[in-house]
Amino acid sequence: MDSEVKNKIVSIEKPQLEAPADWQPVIIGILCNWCSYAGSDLTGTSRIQYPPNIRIIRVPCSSRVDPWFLIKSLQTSADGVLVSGCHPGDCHYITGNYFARRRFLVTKKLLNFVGYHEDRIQFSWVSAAEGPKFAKVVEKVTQDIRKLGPLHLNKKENFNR
Amino acid sequence: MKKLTYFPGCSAHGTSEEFDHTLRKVMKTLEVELEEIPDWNCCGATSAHAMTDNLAMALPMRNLILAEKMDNKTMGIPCASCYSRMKTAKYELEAHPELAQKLSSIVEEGTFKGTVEVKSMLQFCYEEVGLEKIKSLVKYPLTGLKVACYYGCLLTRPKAVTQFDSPEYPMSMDRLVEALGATAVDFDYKTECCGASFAISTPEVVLNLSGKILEMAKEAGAHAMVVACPLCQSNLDMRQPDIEKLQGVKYNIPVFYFTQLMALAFGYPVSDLLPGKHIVPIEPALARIGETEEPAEKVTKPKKAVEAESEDN
Amino acid sequence: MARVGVFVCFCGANIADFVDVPAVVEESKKIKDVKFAVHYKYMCSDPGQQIIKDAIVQNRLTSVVVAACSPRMHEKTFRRAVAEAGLNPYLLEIANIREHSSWVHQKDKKSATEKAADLIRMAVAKSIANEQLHAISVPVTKRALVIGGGIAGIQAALDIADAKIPVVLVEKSPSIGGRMAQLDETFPTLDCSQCILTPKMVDVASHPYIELIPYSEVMELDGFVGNYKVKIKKKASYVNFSTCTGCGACQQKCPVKVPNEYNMGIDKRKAIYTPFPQAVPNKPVIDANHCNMLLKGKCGICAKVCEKGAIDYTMKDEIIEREIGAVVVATGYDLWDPKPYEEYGVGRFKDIITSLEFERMVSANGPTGGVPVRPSDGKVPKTVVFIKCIGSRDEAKGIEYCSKICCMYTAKHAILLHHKVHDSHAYIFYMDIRAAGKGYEEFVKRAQVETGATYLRGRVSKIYRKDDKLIVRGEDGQLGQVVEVEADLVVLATAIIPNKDNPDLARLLGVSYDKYGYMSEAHPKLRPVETAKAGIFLAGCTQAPKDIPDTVSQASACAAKVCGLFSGDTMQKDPMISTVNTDNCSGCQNCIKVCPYQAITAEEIPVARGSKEMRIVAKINEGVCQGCGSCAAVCRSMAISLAGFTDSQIINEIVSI
Amino acid sequence: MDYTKQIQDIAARLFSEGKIDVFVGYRSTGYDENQVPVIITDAGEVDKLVFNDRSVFNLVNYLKFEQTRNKRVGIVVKGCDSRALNLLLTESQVKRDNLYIIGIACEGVLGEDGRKAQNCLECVMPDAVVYDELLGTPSGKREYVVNADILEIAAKGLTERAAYFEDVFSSCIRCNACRHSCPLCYCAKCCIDQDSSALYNGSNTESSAFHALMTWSLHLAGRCVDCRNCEKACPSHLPLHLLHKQNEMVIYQNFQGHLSGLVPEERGAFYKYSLSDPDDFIM
Amino acid sequence: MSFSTYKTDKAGLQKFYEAIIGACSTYAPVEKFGKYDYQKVAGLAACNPDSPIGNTMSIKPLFFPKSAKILKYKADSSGTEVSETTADPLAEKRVILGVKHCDARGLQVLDHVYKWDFIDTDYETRRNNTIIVSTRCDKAGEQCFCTSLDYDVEKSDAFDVLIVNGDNGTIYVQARTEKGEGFLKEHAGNLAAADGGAEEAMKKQYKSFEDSFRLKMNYEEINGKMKDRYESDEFDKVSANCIGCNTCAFICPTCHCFKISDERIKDEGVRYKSYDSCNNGYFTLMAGGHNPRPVKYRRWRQRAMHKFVYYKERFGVNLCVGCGRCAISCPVNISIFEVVKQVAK
Repeated sequence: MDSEVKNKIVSIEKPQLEAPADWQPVIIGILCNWCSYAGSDLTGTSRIQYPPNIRIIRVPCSSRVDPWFLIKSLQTSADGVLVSGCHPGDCHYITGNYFARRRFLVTKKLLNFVGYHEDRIQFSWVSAAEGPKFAKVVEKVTQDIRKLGPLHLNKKENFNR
Repeated sequence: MKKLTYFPGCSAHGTSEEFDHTLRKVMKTLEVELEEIPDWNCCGATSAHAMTDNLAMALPMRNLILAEKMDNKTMGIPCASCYSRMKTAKYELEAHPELAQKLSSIVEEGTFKGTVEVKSMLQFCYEEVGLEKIKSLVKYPLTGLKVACYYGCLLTRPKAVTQFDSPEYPMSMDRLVEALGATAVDFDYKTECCGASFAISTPEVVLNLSGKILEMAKEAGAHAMVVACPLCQSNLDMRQPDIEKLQGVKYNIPVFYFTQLMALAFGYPVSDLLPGKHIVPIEPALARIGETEEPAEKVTKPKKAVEAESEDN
Repeated sequence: MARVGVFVCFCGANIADFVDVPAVVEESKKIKDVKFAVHYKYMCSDPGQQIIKDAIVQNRLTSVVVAACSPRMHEKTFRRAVAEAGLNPYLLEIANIREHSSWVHQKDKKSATEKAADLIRMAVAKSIANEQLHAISVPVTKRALVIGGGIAGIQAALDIADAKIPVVLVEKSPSIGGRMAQLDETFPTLDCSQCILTPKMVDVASHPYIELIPYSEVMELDGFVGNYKVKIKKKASYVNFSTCTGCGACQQKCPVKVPNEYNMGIDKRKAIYTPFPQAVPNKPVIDANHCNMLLKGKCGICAKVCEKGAIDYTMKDEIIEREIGAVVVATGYDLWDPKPYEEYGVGRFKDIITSLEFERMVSANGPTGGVPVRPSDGKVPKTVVFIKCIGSRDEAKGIEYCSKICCMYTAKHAILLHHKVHDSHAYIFYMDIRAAGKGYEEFVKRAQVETGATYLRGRVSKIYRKDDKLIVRGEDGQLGQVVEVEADLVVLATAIIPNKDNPDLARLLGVSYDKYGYMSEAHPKLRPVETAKAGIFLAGCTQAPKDIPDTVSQASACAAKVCGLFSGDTMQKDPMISTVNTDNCSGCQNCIKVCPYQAITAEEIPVARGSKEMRIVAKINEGVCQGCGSCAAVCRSMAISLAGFTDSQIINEIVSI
Repeated sequence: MDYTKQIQDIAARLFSEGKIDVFVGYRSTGYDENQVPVIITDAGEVDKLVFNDRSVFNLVNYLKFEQTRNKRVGIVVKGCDSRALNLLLTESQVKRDNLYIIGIACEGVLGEDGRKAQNCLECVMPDAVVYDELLGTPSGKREYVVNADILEIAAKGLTERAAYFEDVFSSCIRCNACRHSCPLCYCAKCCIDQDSSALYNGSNTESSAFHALMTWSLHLAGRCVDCRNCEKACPSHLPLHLLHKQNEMVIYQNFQGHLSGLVPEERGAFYKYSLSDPDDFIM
Repeated sequence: MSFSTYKTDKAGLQKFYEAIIGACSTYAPVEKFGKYDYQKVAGLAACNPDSPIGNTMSIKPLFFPKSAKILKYKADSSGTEVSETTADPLAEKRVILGVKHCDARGLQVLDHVYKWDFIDTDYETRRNNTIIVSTRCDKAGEQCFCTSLDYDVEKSDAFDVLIVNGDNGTIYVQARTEKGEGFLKEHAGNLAAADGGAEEAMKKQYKSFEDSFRLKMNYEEINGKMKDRYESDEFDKVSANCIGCNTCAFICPTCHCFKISDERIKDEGVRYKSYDSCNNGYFTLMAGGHNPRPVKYRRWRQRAMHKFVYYKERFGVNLCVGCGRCAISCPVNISIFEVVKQVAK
């Protein structure tokens, strides 16, 4: 715990290379209230199982997601982030996800440019009816992050911030 | 001189020799050079896809790969079954790259790229040559000859795969023969099943189905039928005597390949149609050419109806 | 100093079986600021809520976290409970440990428990940043807009108007009545459609609380629930309704013949026309696409023959604006075009018609005076084949769904045919008979017994001509063999599809619609007439295929909803909307560009108190704002914050994992 | 290019005609060939003004300070500067009527190495796009070229990139010179200066540098005009343009070739959208 | 008392340095993005002790880092427990090579404030554990004016070891403090004792160095005048160009203002002490919302007066050491030298 906090917060200290054996990825999922969050609820109601690593944050719309939420997540607690919203055209707020989409693309590319693996931050459109899809998405994201290893410890792939 | 990759298929050397023969002549006139795929193999029709999916994919895949090695954008196939196999294979392989991946272990010739267009010869004439050009090359228009165009089950179906003409009531061949000067009768049975390879296992199926087709063709007042599929041709032509015996009626409807009519219209001698290959003599039908409207009570009525249709349609 | 209470729910076994609830409670107790943590079997139950209320009072809690099912489920319930204990309801946060943990990690209790603990930790962190919020009350314009003048629209309009609430009824065609006006008799009672419909139509026309705007379309809808502003385009009718007496002279004299939509194009109408005799309003309009005068500028006969001089060729489309509080959408249905059924020779054989065409033929005021005839030669058909599920339940050619009414009206047609042509015989090819409804099954039986119609279970594979007959070849599923019927006439029961304008209208109204074009209800079971957009309701086939009884009841349901919405002078609105901190706002106005509701405007304020110098800042109309947060996300200087989802709240959640 | 004379004359004229209260231009440092911005308030000082290929600073930055707020300002703008000015006008930070803009058809300025600056070589619009008076002969809009440096960085492996940027972010001393020298950073209160320490890292650590620079570059994404004021200002010589050019490239290539500030009234790329925006990166 | 002087040549000096780097943990200017910064070095190749003053950061960060952890805490319902931070990497025994005189002087100046009422132990240990080896510049930089201030650059004892380039490749190494004396004794292996000419040669070098200054001022006069210039409106003029960034303060070898901030995750956190600057608009913003220095000129007044008046009054030393870094790094080349000259006109 101690060393982790240090590694998470303090950039001066050099982190150890190896992930502890019992390491579990921490994934932050930011879901829009009307489609994806409802979709994730449906996943629950239909008892579809998926990996337990995701921690879900509810926002009204994917357009509420300011890129620095993602940056902050990767900086502090998360090994990866998933943002999910309504399918294009289905936004409960009509156009929200179109604006969000632009920000997401640029943010993803920029983070990758400065040394984050692309899979660290992923996006999906999951509708309120797509319970199974939500499970699949989480499945995939978790696998990807697991492959990449811990963000806050693994110097090889990323220096911690 | 336009170039076309050519896959004759097995029947071209046997039952449908006249198809292949006239096709080559016609193509010469149309200034299309046929480049036969070197070392082509069985398309996998009938038996293979009935038994193992992989083989049914691998066989046409090999042909496709060979075709891709030649630098023509299109591959023309006379036989409807071969065409169906190739087209289906292309469709499946493009839809499932992993399948192509898997099969590449069986097929050594290379990897499938999907760069070559697969077309039936009918489709090729209709789309790439074009009716205008065909019209322009007609020396002896086949006026007076009434034909029922019969497409069979594979040329236009399934739509998702073939992407050519209407699956249920196609018109391409009709328009083609019209271009040659003949009259295509309004024929409701153009895509019904002829019984296909049941000819071997349970012939009576074929006799019934093909019989119905001939009957409808006669109803529609056709002197002859036109096909684009060797199997249909043999079923309708070779089985005709048996059918007549079964139903106790005489049809005498010769069954042409569309290429034969083309050859004829382009001015090749009748001998080039290899009349010998036909069971039902073709001469009576050919004799109709040049005739003008003859009143045959039987056919006029529905024909009126047809005209009535075409007026307001 | 925050004092948070954590309340963890067993939800019976739903949570407790897969999450170690007591352990979670212990875990929560460790969190800084958590002053109270407890678990209970059913937190949503009255005793459960009581526990929360008591804890709030006894421990002077400053915010509450309930770890239970999804907030979409019980947030309101617990907010109420919190409020009853004297705490601001928006100081509640829900940790969704059921849908998001116990139900989805049933094989891994350890992880599920850890996750639940984390979710609570996040909720606690968020709740600390929660602010007290107070519901916003906005005034309501007590006028309803009904789009579509079919039976659904008519019923809704009448019910709302009877509650003394003004209604604006907009109808696209020159007359109200819709599809029902085209029907002859209606199942299962065989009472005459016109007879039961026309009185209602007249009521609409004469109702003091209904403003009927026929021959017009909705162009624009701005605003929000209770305060919409609608723009309606009234198409030029070229007839001055106030002077026109509806004598009909113009229609007799008009030289131009046009296929008659009302009769499915079986006969012709004039270029100046009333759709049908009982039309409401019963005034003619000129069809600008066919009128010689309007097209070529010569003719003008109608003007000559009109004694009242009601004809006015210079009339223009006009835009009408109305302020309304709620919308009922009742745009009805279209029929699916059976062209893809080429194997039936659709389009080639004249004697294949659709069931609505048949309906018109057998209708007393129909083009053939109530007698079905063959379009090809005008003969009265003896053998008629009805084919059901044309387009319905057909992924390959049509749509997947069942059109719901075909089984019934086909049975009706069999009966009508029998009534009109006694020596006729009906063959009905069907996939299943779906006769769920009061008196429906009996009705189908009656059709079978009374008319002796032959019901054949199976699909038709082919139709071809033999002489002047149509040979219908299909399968008799029961006998398991191919049958061929020599038919004089073939009637296709084509599928119901949504009005083709639905998607455009839906976009214009800002409600969602499904892949077919039906507008989507807010909840398939519990909110079947509401849309996700507050104040917009759905009636009839706009939402899904329906028969008349269902349509009428749904229309009345809409009316009830509208009346409920208008029951008060003001409306309570969720306070989770954006607010601007003008100190931080630099007035770049980019937020205005991303707001989907035009809820943000620029206003000028003094740079400092009392200063002459002005600067621009953003201003949010709290009535219009729906709380999507787009503005908050694009505001670089963080001047805009979205109540309930502020940056601090979200960041607290992030850093607390 | 040397417009010293013309600019001095214009400035003098404007003062004499009483058209302006202040004039923002360049003056020489006096001890070397470099120049610094100068804010002149009366005609007497116009002879200080110079303009040549050493006039690197983006003067538009000065439109956000007290000296110019709500005053009538005369200002000199090169191509890139004018694009920034365009955005300020669109985002209603300055009133057009208050400005007398001397546009320059720029031939490129010199970098510290005395050779033509990189951003000038890659410049898409050397001519001022908004002005009252244009000096020099316009050479017109140019093809967009992807910045060589970002291609080079992108070509590196992820690990290398990470290491490289670790250097960058750890060398940042968080003096905010980049922010203050950016003409488009005019916010009343920058997000970096928000009170709540939970929101932003108040420290000067590498992590706060990362956070600040990333957020900053995203706030400028689709707005940055590549004048490189920030880079010139940075006391640690950090290659800040990398971040901006990366965003610029992504935006240009994916959002209908958006380039900031070329068209009046056109806002940043994040304040509009197109149905055809890329969607393939989303599951 | 006088300290011993050694002499050597380029190669000798190299060996001298190498020896030091080999023996002790050593910091020296290392080039990064074309800018020199003092970092721990493993070999001479990696660094350049003769880095030009023009683009070398000061050594302040080695004693007062831009962001230093001061404590770590854990806060849960059981209460808040504060734990010491991990060992201070700067507390080790170390040598700094290639230090500029002005930087060294900077520390001397800072010592006053750090050893004043409250003793900053972190700073003190770092200071005591450090040997400063300073090379005297041969030529002044564009913005340098150390010689015109209130300290004797030639005789300065702000550093422990002085290195001077004499004529024709001779290099003199001289101890300036007890610490330095002892240190040289240990590492003089590659050096020879200097002959009588040393003093002369070093004077000569200083002379030419002194003559190379572009900027010169009369400190007493300036200092005297500045005292009653508080209300001068010159401040407004001189600060006109200022864009309000914190660069000058952050790279200044003597600026020592700081802010305290926390970073936390879950229930644990770290508290930092980080640079802050009086040029920052929020620097004097009070909880109540009042800000005594809302505008640039007031901040500049504070800066100039603090450097040239207040500090002198309180501690008897000038807070500016004349390194000219602020002028070099300033995005718009504002020079404290020009400012005070202007104001004290």
